Amino acid sequence: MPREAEPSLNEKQFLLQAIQENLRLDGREPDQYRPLGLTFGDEHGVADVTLGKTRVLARASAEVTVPYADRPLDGVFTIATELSPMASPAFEVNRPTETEVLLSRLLEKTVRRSGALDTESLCLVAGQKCWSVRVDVHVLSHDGNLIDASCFAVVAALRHFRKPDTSIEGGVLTVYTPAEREPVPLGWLHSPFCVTWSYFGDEGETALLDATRAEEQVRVGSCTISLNRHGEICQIAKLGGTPVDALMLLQCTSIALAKVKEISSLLDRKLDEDTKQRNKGGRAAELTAENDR
Amino acid sequence: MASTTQHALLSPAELAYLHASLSLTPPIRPDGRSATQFRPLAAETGILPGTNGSARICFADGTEAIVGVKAEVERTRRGDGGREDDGGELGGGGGGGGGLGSRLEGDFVEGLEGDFVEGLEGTVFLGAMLAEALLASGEFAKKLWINRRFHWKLYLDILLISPPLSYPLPLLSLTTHLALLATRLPRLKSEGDEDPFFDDDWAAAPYLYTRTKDGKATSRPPVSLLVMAVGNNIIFDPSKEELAVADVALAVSVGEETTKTDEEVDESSSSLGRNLRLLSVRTIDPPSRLTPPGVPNATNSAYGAAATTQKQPEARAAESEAVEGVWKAPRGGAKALVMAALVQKSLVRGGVADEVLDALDAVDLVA
Amino acid sequence: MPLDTSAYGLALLRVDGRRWNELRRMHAQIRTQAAADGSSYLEMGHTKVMCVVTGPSEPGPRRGGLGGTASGGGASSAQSKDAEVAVSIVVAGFSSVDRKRPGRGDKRILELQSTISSALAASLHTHLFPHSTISISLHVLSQDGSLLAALINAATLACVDAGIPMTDYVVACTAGSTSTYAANDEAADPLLDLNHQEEQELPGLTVATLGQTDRVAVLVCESRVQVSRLEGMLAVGVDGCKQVREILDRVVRDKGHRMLLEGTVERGAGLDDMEVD
Amino acid sequence: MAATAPSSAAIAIPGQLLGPASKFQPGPGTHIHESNLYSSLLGLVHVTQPVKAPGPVKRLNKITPAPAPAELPTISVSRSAVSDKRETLPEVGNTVLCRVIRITPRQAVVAILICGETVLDAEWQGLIRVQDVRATEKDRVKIYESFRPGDIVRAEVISLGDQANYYLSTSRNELGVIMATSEAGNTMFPVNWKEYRDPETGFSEPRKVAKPY
Amino acid sequence: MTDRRRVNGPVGSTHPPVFENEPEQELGASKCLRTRAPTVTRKMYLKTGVTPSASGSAYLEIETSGKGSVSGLKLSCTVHGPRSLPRSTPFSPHIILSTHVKYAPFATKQRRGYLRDPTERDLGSHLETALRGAIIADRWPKSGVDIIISIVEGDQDREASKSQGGEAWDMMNALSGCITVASAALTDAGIDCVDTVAGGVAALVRDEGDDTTPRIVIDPIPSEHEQILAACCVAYLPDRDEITNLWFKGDLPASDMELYSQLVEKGIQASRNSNEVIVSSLRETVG
Repeated sequence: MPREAEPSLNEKQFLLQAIQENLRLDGREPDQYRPLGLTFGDEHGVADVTLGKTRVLARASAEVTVPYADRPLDGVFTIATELSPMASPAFEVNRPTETEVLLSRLLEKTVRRSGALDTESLCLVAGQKCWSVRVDVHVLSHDGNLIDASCFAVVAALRHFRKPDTSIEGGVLTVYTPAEREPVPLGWLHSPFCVTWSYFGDEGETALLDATRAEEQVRVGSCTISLNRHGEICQIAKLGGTPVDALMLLQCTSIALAKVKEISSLLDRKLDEDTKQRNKGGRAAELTAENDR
Repeated sequence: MASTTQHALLSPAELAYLHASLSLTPPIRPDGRSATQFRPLAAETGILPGTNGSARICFADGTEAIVGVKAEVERTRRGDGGREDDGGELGGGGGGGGGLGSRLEGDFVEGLEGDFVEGLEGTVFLGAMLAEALLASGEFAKKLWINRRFHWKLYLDILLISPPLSYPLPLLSLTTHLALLATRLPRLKSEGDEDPFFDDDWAAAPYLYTRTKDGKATSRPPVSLLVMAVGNNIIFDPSKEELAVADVALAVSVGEETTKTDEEVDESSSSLGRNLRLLSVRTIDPPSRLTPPGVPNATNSAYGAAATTQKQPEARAAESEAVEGVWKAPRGGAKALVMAALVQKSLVRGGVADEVLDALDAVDLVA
Repeated sequence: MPLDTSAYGLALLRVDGRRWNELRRMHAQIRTQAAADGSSYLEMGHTKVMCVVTGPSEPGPRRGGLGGTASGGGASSAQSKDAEVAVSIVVAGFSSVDRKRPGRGDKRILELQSTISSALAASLHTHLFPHSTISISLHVLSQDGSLLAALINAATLACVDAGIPMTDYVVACTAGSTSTYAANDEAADPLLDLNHQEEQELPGLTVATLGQTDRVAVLVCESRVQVSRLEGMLAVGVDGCKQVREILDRVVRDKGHRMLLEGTVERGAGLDDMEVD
Repeated sequence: MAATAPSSAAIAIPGQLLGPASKFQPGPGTHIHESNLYSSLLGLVHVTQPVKAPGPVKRLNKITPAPAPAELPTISVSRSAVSDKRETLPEVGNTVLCRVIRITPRQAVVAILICGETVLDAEWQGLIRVQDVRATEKDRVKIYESFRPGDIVRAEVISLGDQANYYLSTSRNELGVIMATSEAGNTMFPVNWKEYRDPETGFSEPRKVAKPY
Repeated sequence: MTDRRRVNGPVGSTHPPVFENEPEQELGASKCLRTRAPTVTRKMYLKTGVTPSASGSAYLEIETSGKGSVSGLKLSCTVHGPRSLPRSTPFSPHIILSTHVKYAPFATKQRRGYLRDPTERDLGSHLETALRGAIIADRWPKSGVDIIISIVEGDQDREASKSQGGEAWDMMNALSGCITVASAALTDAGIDCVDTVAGGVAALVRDEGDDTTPRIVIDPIPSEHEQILAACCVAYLPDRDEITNLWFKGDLPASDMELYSQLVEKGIQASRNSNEVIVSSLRETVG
């Protein structure tokens, strides 16, 4: 099993010493994110997120399937994460590492269990037909803080996604192609985002946001808080590690809320821009087509 | 294989010593037991109120198992060729006379050497062995019959809590036995072939194995005993070390003749001992076949014997006759007479099987 | 089945008759199994778990299958200067109301394993046992809420029994809040130690702290809740952990005392003695 | 079944009695059970008479063990008549031919190709540790001056080794590299006990050279 | 666990066709009764060396009895090895035996999946016990041998319903065949054995009709009898007169040990018959 290269003792020492003196290698403030970039693909539902050197691609898709027998009124919603060796040599195909399991659990809890997507709206014919929405998360480059980047990518992809429009007439289900009817967005209830804190020091007294890979390797613990901009916690996961003072956790949560509001408005802006761009393109294309005629 | 997953790490000299002392008459066992003595055990039943029946057994050497029984109502498949009057099915084996829903938790990864598949193979073997004995007499399946359309499906989950310090069969079998004895199914209130509904009063729930007024079971599930032969001796309930020098090891499942009425119980159990029935016999692959052989002094170069240089590519490690006191892994099988003696000895009236059943009787049955 | 929260408002009693800050009956035993290096049995209400600890010992052959072990520690154990804490959880098929076929590689179980491993690794003095493994095997016999908390407590007890040096007990319990996230009433009361029904209906979290301190080793919240509600829940949870520590400490001391009386250990010899005095 | 002195070309099947252990020595393909020799393979029975008095006909260059107290004819069962497929395992004392797979400063990893006269079906891995390369000046041996990947080496099995590898040794004159390819890719010829030379480029490369027969 | 490497059939169980009996067979004749004498086994055909690529192989076919609807047992066995063990295996002074028994998906009335089910695993471990006693394991240190048996056609009456739990008893016949065919294949592969082990089955049956005292028959076919009370499968080394694997199943009173001994004795007899087939088949290959 290939292993991730450990930082050398010197590197470690240097990094920790710097953090203790409130310095980060890239000159950021403790609670500052790296530049967060988001581009949408040509297709609806493809989101490419960059966070410093970390890059995650999420793609949403939908197909019609049979709902689960125990939930006839709900659609199917799955998030599939794949950490390929492309992102880091420590990842292997077909063998989920601990990182991957924890990542997929976190996304699951943050996006799926918090009810961000209205799964009931995916139901077409109760107990017989429903939409199955699937988001595939591909980590293209891993330089720390996969969780926040992946979560952002998933939410962005889902909000950008358009599923084909359908209608039911007399028990006959029709799925329209994009040419026939404009695809429709998913039923979206709220947008949760993850904010991950990393703790350093013997008692976890230093907390940093958006740790890079090197920082992640020397941290003593981490806590991922998922919130939406309405101030609702969707999930908190501090899965072990060095114990951290309870008051500090509360502080972290309130800072996280501010960050989430920032991220949230960033996404809204990007979505708006994208819609405008598409509309412009769409109109222009139609116009040229008319002109040709 | 179950046996290969738990080698006792003994040197050839230790094996030879152990084999010699177990071959004496009477045999001298490392823990001082007599040949027919079981390990002391602590048992309790009804430990988990959330199950239909449960039991826990702890052997003195520290091995421990918990069995929980859960029952579910299942619709009997019709058109399966006259199954309707045949009664319940145990577990969900596809088709035939009912496979067993018994699952063995072969947890304790650190005990099961080798890869996971090997461990699985062992648990399948143990599970099949336990199921076979249960289903041997058609009686058991009949107990699970509700009506022509429904039957109980019984799940037995066996948890081996401790590392497998010894071949777990006797432990698992005894624990399963107790759990089944303590199992109660809700009392049926519906009649005929309608959808069944049951009495909510747990106190009124009858036992799966019916009991007399004073709480004695009139019939009981089978128990499987582990018997092995070394030299001329027959040894019961061998420890892992003892099993490592076994010439042959058998798992013998013994059931008790169902007694008809209450009076008969007292009479037969007091005077004659139990009416036992032989339900199944399986050969356990003795781990002794995989032990490293010793080197006699005569051919050991460390003790002055000249090392033989072999030029022929095919000259295998020289075949030699057995030398007294030097361990050699047994080859071949066992004589039919030895096998028969093992079975005979386990079934003899007032013998080990009786003792074990008596001991289990003494366990306070709470459900 | 919506929980009748109106009843709570009237009598301030929960479905099982407890007050808001009451723990369920907690019963624990250590040294339950002679063969193991350390073992424990713990009941929190109807949640029953068993734990067996083997080690610190030489690491066994790596198992091929996934999900067997979760490497421990916030710091990666790759250098193996520290002992690895390997946790495996077996959920018995009969543990819940409806029998479930236990599946291996269930991500929820893997997450639990990893959490417990990493929480204990931070408290255990793993640096004393380089190149070795501490295997913690947990068996869930019965589930009625607060599963993670029970597992952590049982694992801590078993590690104490195994005589593995640790900074302090890692103790855990759950806390919740009386109304769902939608209702934005500020009057919602925090609750301590949720059972299965409450866990399903109400927002809640699991807290594990290091002994009596306010330092939180594990904080897991899996339900939607107003951020303002967090502080109250956390405070109740941390307070509950302190109570749990008292109970666990009692169990250890009682057992140690009994062993002294029975003469199993001599006074002043062995690790158990330290806990007795 | 079989008589006490089976005829030489008799067919034996596993479990067939071949004769008493007091009259024969067990050879390959036989086993002893209760003082009798039985066949353990399917094949033809061969009885080899002992070499009569291996006296001082030729000078012994090696101390050989005293022959068994009473020289008995060796009885063996050979499979050669049954099939060409002969599975053999390398054994301690065998001379094997192998190909070097990779080298490290401590050892050379080889694949054993031929054991004695038999081409092996299965692939067995061997290890020539740095201390087993030659008999003298062991501490000066450098693996990369003795072997290179791709070389064909004649070696002797000295131990069954660990779980994966047989331990091999080339610490005799007639053992060592018997075929080598230069860096330029040409087959080289040996020039002395520690060099091979490329006939085209004329460069020599260091090797632990086997003394040609 | 689902099998994702193959294209599987539709989910859900499929039911084998159950045909109505032909009118004239309605009574009596629907049960095909045993016509062989109690001590006669069915004819079998054994050939070694059928798979050239394997180190050793054998094919075994057992005659169908009487009626066409009862299919005989068809087994093929390949032996691979001795070969080197994977690197992760610890050192072993012995040959490591691994046995795989697999029913072909179409071998039985109920379609079998591609993954081995518990029955097949159980058969595999029985087979391993039987063979481990026969081979001389210390001749081949550090090596492994794989014995793979595929049951091409199971021994099943297509018309018989699932009454009397026939499948459980069929397993014994299958095991006996597996042991015999694996023994021949092992010998063909040139792996040292102390003897040629062979399998045999005997059963205590109660027949339909007036005769209600149970009798012991060898090589039983479950569908030919009203009820099988007990059966045993024996793996037997004839030249050494030893048993390497004994599997008994049934319900016998403990007081009647004589019956049990007889049953085992008959099992040995059946196994001797199979052994003769192995021996003559092996001798042919050398000639």
